[in-house]
Amino acid sequence: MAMTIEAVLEGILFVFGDEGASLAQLSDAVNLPSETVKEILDDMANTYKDEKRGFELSVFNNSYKFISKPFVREYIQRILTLSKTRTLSQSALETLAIIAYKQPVTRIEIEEIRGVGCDMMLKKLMAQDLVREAGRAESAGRPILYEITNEFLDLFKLISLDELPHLPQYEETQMSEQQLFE
Amino acid sequence: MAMTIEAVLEGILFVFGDEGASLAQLSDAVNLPSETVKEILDDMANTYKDEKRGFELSVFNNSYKFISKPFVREYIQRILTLSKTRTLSQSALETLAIIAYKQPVTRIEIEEIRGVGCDMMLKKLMAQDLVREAGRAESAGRPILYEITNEFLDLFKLISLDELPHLPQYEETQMSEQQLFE
Amino acid sequence: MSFTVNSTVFEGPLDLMLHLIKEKKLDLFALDVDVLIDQYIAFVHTMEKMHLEVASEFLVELASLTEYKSRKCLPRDESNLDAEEYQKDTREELVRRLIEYQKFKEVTETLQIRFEERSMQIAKPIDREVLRMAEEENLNFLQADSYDLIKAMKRCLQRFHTVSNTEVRITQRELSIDQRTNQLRSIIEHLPEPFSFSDLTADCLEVHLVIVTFLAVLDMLRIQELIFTIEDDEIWFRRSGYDGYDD
Repeated sequence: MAMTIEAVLEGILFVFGDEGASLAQLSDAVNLPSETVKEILDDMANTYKDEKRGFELSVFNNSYKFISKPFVREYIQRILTLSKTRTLSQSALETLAIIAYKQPVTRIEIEEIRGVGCDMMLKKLMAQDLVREAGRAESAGRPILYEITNEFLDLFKLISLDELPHLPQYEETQMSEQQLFE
Repeated sequence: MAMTIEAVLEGILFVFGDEGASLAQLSDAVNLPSETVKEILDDMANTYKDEKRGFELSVFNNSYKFISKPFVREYIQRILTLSKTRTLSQSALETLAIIAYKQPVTRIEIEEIRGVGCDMMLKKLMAQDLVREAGRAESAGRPILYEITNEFLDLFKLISLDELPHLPQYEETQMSEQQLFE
Repeated sequence: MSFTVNSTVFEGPLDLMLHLIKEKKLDLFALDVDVLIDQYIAFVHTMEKMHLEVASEFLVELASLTEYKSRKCLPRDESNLDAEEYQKDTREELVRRLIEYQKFKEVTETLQIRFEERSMQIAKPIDREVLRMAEEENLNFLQADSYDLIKAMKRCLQRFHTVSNTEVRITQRELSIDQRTNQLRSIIEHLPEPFSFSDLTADCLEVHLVIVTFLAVLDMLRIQELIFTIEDDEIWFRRSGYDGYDD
């Protein structure tokens, strides 16, 4: 049967489903340098943007997987009850945001910013595989450091942490506006 | 987002994976007569024959599903053999998880939840001392019951099974209670 | 003073303060700390009067703000600049914390949108074929923690959930033995021989379907499409090579 590298990569990613595959695994499988494979995957990702396609290629931290396009969900719900989508509380989101921007970060540092204890919350986020331990800080008591996981990147559609929206820097800008109008 | 009926059908079939969907379900979902949907699917089936595609549309008994093209299998095998991935142990983990959460449990019960046979897997897990037999069920045929071992607890750094993270359903209710009282 | 919100909606004292700043139209960047502190103290006291349970974080903050206020009321000792320093530091520190927290709250809104978008999108479960292939591989490297376990369990349940929903529709239509026989023929096509009865009922989630499957298998044995052997308490089937059709 005639086939191309694209077809092989598409086939692998299709079969692996929610497990996804890493760039390293994919290049091993097709025996090509990872740069080449990455280029092919980038091109593929573009072709899935076509309006005739029902799924797309999601990329995070050099891992790839196919996910359905957002509009598909409501059609599926007409024929099958989907399990409720995961929800994250405001406190969970805040804690995740702080870890993502400050990582690796200790519990105390998170609590200082939020102004509330977050021991339970950290445990919960770890159980959900959104946060993991990342060694210990050098400071007194050698507290545990936390960082976010690939699962986090996937859940927020981030290719990498560099993609996080910039933290607002309003001290300077707003301040100067303020001064202007004073 | 722009989309076509093809995209919706492709998306649904993608999510259903190896379960597939019947023509009746698909027509229900897109709210079109089954003849129309069948025509669209036939056209789609043709486009997947392209050498750039890694999977194709299989039709059986008015049931449709995507399956990877035959040449993909050897690449999958290569990934499984080459890289010691999480996927490799996925099977083992699923089987262990079901036993740990539902023990004592019969093979049939495990297979019902996993949807895959696990005769071989059980033998392997027993050979590794992670699972052991725990008598027989009272039900018809008196099937063998399985439970996890102390080695299992060791491997997962658990003191007892009570320490296992809560199952998602429980977590859901806990989360909402949590939100209420936070 | 009337409050339309209760304490449970606030993530903590800083969150409450940001709410008060917004509600009282104070300017976060040129903050009149004294007004904010009065508002905060009043709010927490009202919560207590209404016998609402006030989380300890709110009270800790209340204590330090009250201290700040009372020190300010003390007659000023001209020779001692410490008091003034203390007030300035406390004020600056409070504003700094509020601004820092506000930044994260703002960014959380963006994350929330991304999260909602992504949660509309579904990945397909891993192919059972891969799980089957993986089963052949060795397990010696099995390395995992309890979180891996719950992830595995979740995955199973999710798949189980999808299957049970599709199956419900099928069973509602009351599969006939003939229909099930046809289904079995396609199932058997993908099964390595010999296969067991449980392999044939792997997709059955209702007793009814198991019984229909059993009857269908009996029928397939009768027309010699399948042959069977018994080993280790398990009935094993093979295809006979005969296609089972009468004509």
